[in-house]
Amino acid sequence: MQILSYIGRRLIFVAPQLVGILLVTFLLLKLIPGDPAVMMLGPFATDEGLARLRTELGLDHSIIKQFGIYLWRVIHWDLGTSWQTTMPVTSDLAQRFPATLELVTLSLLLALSIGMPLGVIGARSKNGIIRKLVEYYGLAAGSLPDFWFGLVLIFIFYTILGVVPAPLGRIDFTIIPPPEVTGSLLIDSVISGNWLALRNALGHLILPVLTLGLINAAPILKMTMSTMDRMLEADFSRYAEMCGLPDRVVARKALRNSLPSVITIVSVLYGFLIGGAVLVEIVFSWGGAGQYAVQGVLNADLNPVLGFVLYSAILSLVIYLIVDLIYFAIDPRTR
Amino acid sequence: MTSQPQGVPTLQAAPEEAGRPSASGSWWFFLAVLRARPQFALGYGIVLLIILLAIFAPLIAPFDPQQANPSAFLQPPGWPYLMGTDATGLDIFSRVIYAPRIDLAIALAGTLVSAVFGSIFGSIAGYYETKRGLGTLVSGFIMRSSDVIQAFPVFVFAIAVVAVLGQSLQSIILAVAFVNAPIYLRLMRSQVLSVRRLRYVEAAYIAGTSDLGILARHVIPNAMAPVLAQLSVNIGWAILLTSALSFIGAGVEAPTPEWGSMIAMGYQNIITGHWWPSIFPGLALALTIFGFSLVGASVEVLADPVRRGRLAGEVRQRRGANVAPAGQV
Amino acid sequence: MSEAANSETMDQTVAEPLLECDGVYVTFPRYGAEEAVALRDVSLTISRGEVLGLVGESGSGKTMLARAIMRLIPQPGAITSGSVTFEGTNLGELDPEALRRMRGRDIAMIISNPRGELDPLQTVGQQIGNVLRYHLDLNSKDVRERALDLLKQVSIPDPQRRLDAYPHELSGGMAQRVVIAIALACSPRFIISDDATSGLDVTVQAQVLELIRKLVSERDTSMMFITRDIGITAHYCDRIAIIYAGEIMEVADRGVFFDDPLHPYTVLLLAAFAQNERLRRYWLGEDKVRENSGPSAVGCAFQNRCVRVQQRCLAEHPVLTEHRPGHFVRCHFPVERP
Amino acid sequence: MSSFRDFPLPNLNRRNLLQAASATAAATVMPRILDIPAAYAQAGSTLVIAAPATPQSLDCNFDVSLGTFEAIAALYDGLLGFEKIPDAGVPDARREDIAFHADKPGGVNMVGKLAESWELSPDAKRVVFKLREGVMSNWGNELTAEDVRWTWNRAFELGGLGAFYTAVTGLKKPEDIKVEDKYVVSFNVEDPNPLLLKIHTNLYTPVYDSVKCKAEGGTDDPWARKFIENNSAGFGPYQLQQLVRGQQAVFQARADYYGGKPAIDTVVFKEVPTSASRVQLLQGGAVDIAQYLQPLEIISLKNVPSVAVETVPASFMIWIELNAKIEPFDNVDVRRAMNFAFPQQEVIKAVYQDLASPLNGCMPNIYPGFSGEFYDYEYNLDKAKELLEKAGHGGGFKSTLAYNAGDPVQEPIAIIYQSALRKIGIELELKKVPAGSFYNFVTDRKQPMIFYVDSPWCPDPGYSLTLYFDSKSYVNYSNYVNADVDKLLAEMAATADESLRLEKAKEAQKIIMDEAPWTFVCYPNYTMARKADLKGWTYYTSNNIRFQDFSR
Repeated sequence: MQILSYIGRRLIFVAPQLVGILLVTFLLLKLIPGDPAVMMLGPFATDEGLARLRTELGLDHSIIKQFGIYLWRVIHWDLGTSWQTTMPVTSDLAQRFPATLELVTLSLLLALSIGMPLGVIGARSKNGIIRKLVEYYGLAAGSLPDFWFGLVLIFIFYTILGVVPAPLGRIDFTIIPPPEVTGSLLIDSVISGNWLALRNALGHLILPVLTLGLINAAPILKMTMSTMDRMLEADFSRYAEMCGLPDRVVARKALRNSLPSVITIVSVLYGFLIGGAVLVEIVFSWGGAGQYAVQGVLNADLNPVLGFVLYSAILSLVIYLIVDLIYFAIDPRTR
Repeated sequence: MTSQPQGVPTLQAAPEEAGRPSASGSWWFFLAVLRARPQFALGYGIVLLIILLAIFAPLIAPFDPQQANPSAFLQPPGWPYLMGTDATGLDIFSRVIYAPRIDLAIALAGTLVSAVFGSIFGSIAGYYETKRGLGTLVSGFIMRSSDVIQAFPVFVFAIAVVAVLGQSLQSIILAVAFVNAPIYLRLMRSQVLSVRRLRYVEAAYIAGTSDLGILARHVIPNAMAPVLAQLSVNIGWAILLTSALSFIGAGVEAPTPEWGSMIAMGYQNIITGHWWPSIFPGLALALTIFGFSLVGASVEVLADPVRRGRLAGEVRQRRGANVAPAGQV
Repeated sequence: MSEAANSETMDQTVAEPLLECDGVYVTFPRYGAEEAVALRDVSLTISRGEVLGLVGESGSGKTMLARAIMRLIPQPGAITSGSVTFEGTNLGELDPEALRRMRGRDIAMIISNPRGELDPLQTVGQQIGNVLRYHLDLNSKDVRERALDLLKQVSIPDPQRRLDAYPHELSGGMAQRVVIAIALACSPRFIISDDATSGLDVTVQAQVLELIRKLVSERDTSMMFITRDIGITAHYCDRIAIIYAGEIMEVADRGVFFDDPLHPYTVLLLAAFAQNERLRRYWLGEDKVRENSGPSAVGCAFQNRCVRVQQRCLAEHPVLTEHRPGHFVRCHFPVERP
Repeated sequence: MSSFRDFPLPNLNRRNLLQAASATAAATVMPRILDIPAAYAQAGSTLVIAAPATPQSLDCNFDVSLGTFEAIAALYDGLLGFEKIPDAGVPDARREDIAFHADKPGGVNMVGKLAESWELSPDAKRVVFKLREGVMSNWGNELTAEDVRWTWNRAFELGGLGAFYTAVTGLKKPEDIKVEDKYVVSFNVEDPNPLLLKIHTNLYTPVYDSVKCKAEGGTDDPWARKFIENNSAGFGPYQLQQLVRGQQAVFQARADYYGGKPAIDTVVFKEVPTSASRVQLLQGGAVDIAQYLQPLEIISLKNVPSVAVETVPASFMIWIELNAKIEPFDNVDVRRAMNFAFPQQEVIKAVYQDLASPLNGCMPNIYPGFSGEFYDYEYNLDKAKELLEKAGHGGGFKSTLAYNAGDPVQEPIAIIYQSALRKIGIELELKKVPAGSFYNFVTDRKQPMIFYVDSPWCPDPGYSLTLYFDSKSYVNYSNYVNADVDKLLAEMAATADESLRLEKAKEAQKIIMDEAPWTFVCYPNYTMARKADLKGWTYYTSNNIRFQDFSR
């Protein structure tokens, strides 16, 4: 019940924020030079054609009214059309968002499975050489520009060693992708039992996931280590030691108590990577949502950007809700 | 409990007490810290090197970083092209050492602008947070705006800023500043909120000092330290953002030597085996960010009284009791 | 002060020493100055079934002594000299694993402020169970039964439900009982109660103390009862030790201790504790309390606060001597009373 | 829209290409690659093409997308085509015979496609086509003269590109196209027109199935715009099976094609925006043809045994517009100096890996009437300096060069040019324009210098020169004005006397080359990168693939 009221409160705050985000994006993008009508019609546009299209697009209204119209459409889940792809933004995003989500989710899972154990190991071996190594890993990985690191991985594992598929999207051309259910190639392949597609999609995921995973392990590692440090010094850990509990049990307790911080940093990273993975998406021709949005900004294609911002805002909202639910699950004090 | 003996300092606390660095000899202390923490020394070394390279690039660079020599395109690393040449025959090495001029300048300027404006708005928001009437409105508006900025996908937002303002140095700086400002805003606000509760600030308020006077004289100077610490941590990330913007084509324009745009220019060649045009600038970029994050880590430690204390203790311990002037602690 | 410890003869009520601290020093390295001494020359003996009260103000080293016995000195401190012997075993010679197995099973600790020290994310049952599982290798069904049984023993109302409660759902007194249950879980031979009741209401405090005493005497367990409240020791302890600035200042059986304290600090403590003006005057005599100030590193640690301080106290460090049989004191000029 | 000179012309360099050819900045949206039906996979009669873009619209009256070219060529046929001859450089390849043949009607060596025979009146004011009989559309309707009339009426009514073709041939009104018989149609103009016949070889003058179009369009949409945008009604060798924009188009060979069923049954035309990706796909054997590759990639493919890479001289040209309305390019000497300062040879070597030839003229060098002898801008900085001084810019000046972020060759060329110009005191600022908005920058004519890539589709000197240098041409993006040139071009347009035209063309080229409205960069080659076992490639001046040519 507490959860429900909490979620309700949260949602009340979210609606105005969403409108605010949309408004800022809208105004910002309106300021970008470039007339969408001209771009859509291309070189053969006639003046009448342009005028007609501007009317169709509502470009002849005042900005406020345009925004009102936009909001009205958003409420009806009509995010307009991208002039670049000539497709409705909703269907474009329905294709691209799962691609980004799959990449980001797997990368963060990898980052977690690297960062958390290393953080725990680092925290447990205080002042040891292992801790030094772990600290250096955190600093070094945190310093790598992901787009460059991706290139290095491509160069090593594709160009030189040839052990991974070409960095060209999510699945080979020759492979028939599974019918779309969730949009995640992995899940869809499993659902349809298409193991060939599954293997192939996994192959394509290796490098981008490795790129993002290894780099984003750094913040997770740092957060885990510093929180573990605190938790291992906390009263309950001292008490557990006094009770003669084995070190690993003490560490496990400390880890459990560190989880909220770790989950928080993961959720922050998640929100960041939805748009921030765009560089890696470009390097691997991933065709994700970030790429779509950036292309929209660069080409004055308003609707994809607005759609993307809206999607990621909603996604962040969902993530934060999930995080809260996890908090509820692991910390009895919140119940 | 009826009565308890009081006023005895705890022995457990003693070691930390002892670790307070002396006000004198802070330079000596800094050097000692570098000796005790070689990674910090490494960080300062890298940053210093990069800065020196940027300053003396014209003296060091064997070639003009923007003078294409198409008859020597895509030369592999060797002599005289230490890091090879790119597709237009630009010397990679010269460009790599020229690049920090622009990267550092943008990152520094962007971070400073965001720190200044973020701090100003943060102070205002923090100061008026507890006031009634217009104050709450102002502070609420500032915080909500910052929420909105933070809710944006950072990267898309930065590109949009550049797209709106047109591609120029100023707009990249502004983009960097824009996405970073909320960090300082929140930091400053929380600092101001905590400083405000200090007694002497309350006293000044009661004494009738004006709002602005209190902010300027008492609150801001006190809250500045963590902002400065954040600044050094932030620069590495600002460099990363700058180069990422350039990589995507929304940043520094070719052929201005800049790491991100160099990586982008060389990126298509990687698949045909010409790795050097993009690997070397990336390496320099990573090294620089690494250096700055080490410096940032050291500043974080030095700005935190508790951690600085521990470090100081360690430093003195290493130095050995016999070297320490008697009675220093 | 091995001499003092060695010469301490066993009380007639006590058969053999269970735990023996012999000249224990715990020091923390300090920088640019001499190391900080947290415990100095601590020698104590605790016999089977005995309850020793250890009294001192905050920071005097009470908790440090408990941790020294458990061999859990916080970094970067260390036991730099002396030994702790438990049932004839020098704990310093045990490997970490053996020490760990000893903690909680043979030597248990009852802590203060248990709500802050219990793991907030585990239920009472799990936390009791942990100790049972890792020390007694019980399976989970037995663990639950035993835990329930323990909760009953510490008289927790509605134990079945409390078993699945989280620490934050417990009242202070209940949490204290849980900690006692944990301490008792493996039937240890020795329990250290570290200021166990300081956070409780006075009525609850009395109940808990009574409980501890009952449980301890039922099991013939020895105990070190650490407290800041000298009054409590009068009721619950067989013998009382006073610690100040990491040094044992006075040790005596309960009766002797209260009737005839020898150390000026003990006198000061008793005076501070006393409500009774007549008693106060009796203990304090005509002496006046000097301004509070910290312990001294040279000479007698108590010199700065001592009403009876003399030249010798400033220069010469006093040793713990057996002033009367079974009554040790560390003072050049013990309080003599007619 | 009265005069053809006001019309934009088909030019390659439109937004789709710009978006698509990108490697870095404009790495657009690589969509999910979907739905290659299992049956297609590597079957002998299937052709998989990795293209930069799928067709935007299938209506060639409005769309000049890259993919649209291929689609139009597959779905429709025109009345005429050039005769094909073996390519001089590439043994297996063929190309159109676009040379001037004095003995042929209109001086052109043509074959009939939908037209069985044709007759050009001696005064070049009327041409009569006799259509093939029994030619069926993909909807089963027989080709008639009415289809031709309807098609050209549509052009008149809708404007757009069709209107350009009517204007360029001197057709003034729908009635100028007359149905003479069920299978005979005539085109009639008032003044002699040299293109009256040639225009029917153009890729973008196909014939529609008017019966189907009328049926689909009804009264709301009499010219069936909606239908033709997404579907086809023509007499070409293929029919459309599927079009998912941004992903793929699938074409199915027509068994009832009048020229016989094509060898390749199914063509899968996939969008793969980055050229590096297309290379990889071809190398890995996943596709049969990779279109539009970068020079270094082409070189790297030459070592792959399973791949055949051939490059042939093409009608492409790349140049830099020197805007004559913006100082200092209003000065002929400055423009000449700009050419002397352009390291053409080095650019061709470094950027194009020699897969291009110097742009030594102002129209495609493979077209009839081309004169290469007027180019005298060998890289010479002294001469450039001299000219600058003469023009009063001895101290140099500052200017801006805009280039397309989506075209990977333009940035390196710009950098090399910038470096060269710096040596004579000219400070060039480079302006990277996102692919999507590049075309706007070009048509704005507000940039002092901007890159342009184009290919005039009609292998005719008058057509080509008029496009870029007639002062009233829409595509004259350099704002070049020369009364003499205008006059010569007008004279060329008004006569069908080919030798006279060629003479005037030469004269015009001399003036233009001398006045240097552009910085002349190069003629990039057209490259066909395909699986080694794929035969039948033919080069077309429209620079596109026609699926029906291929076989294994």
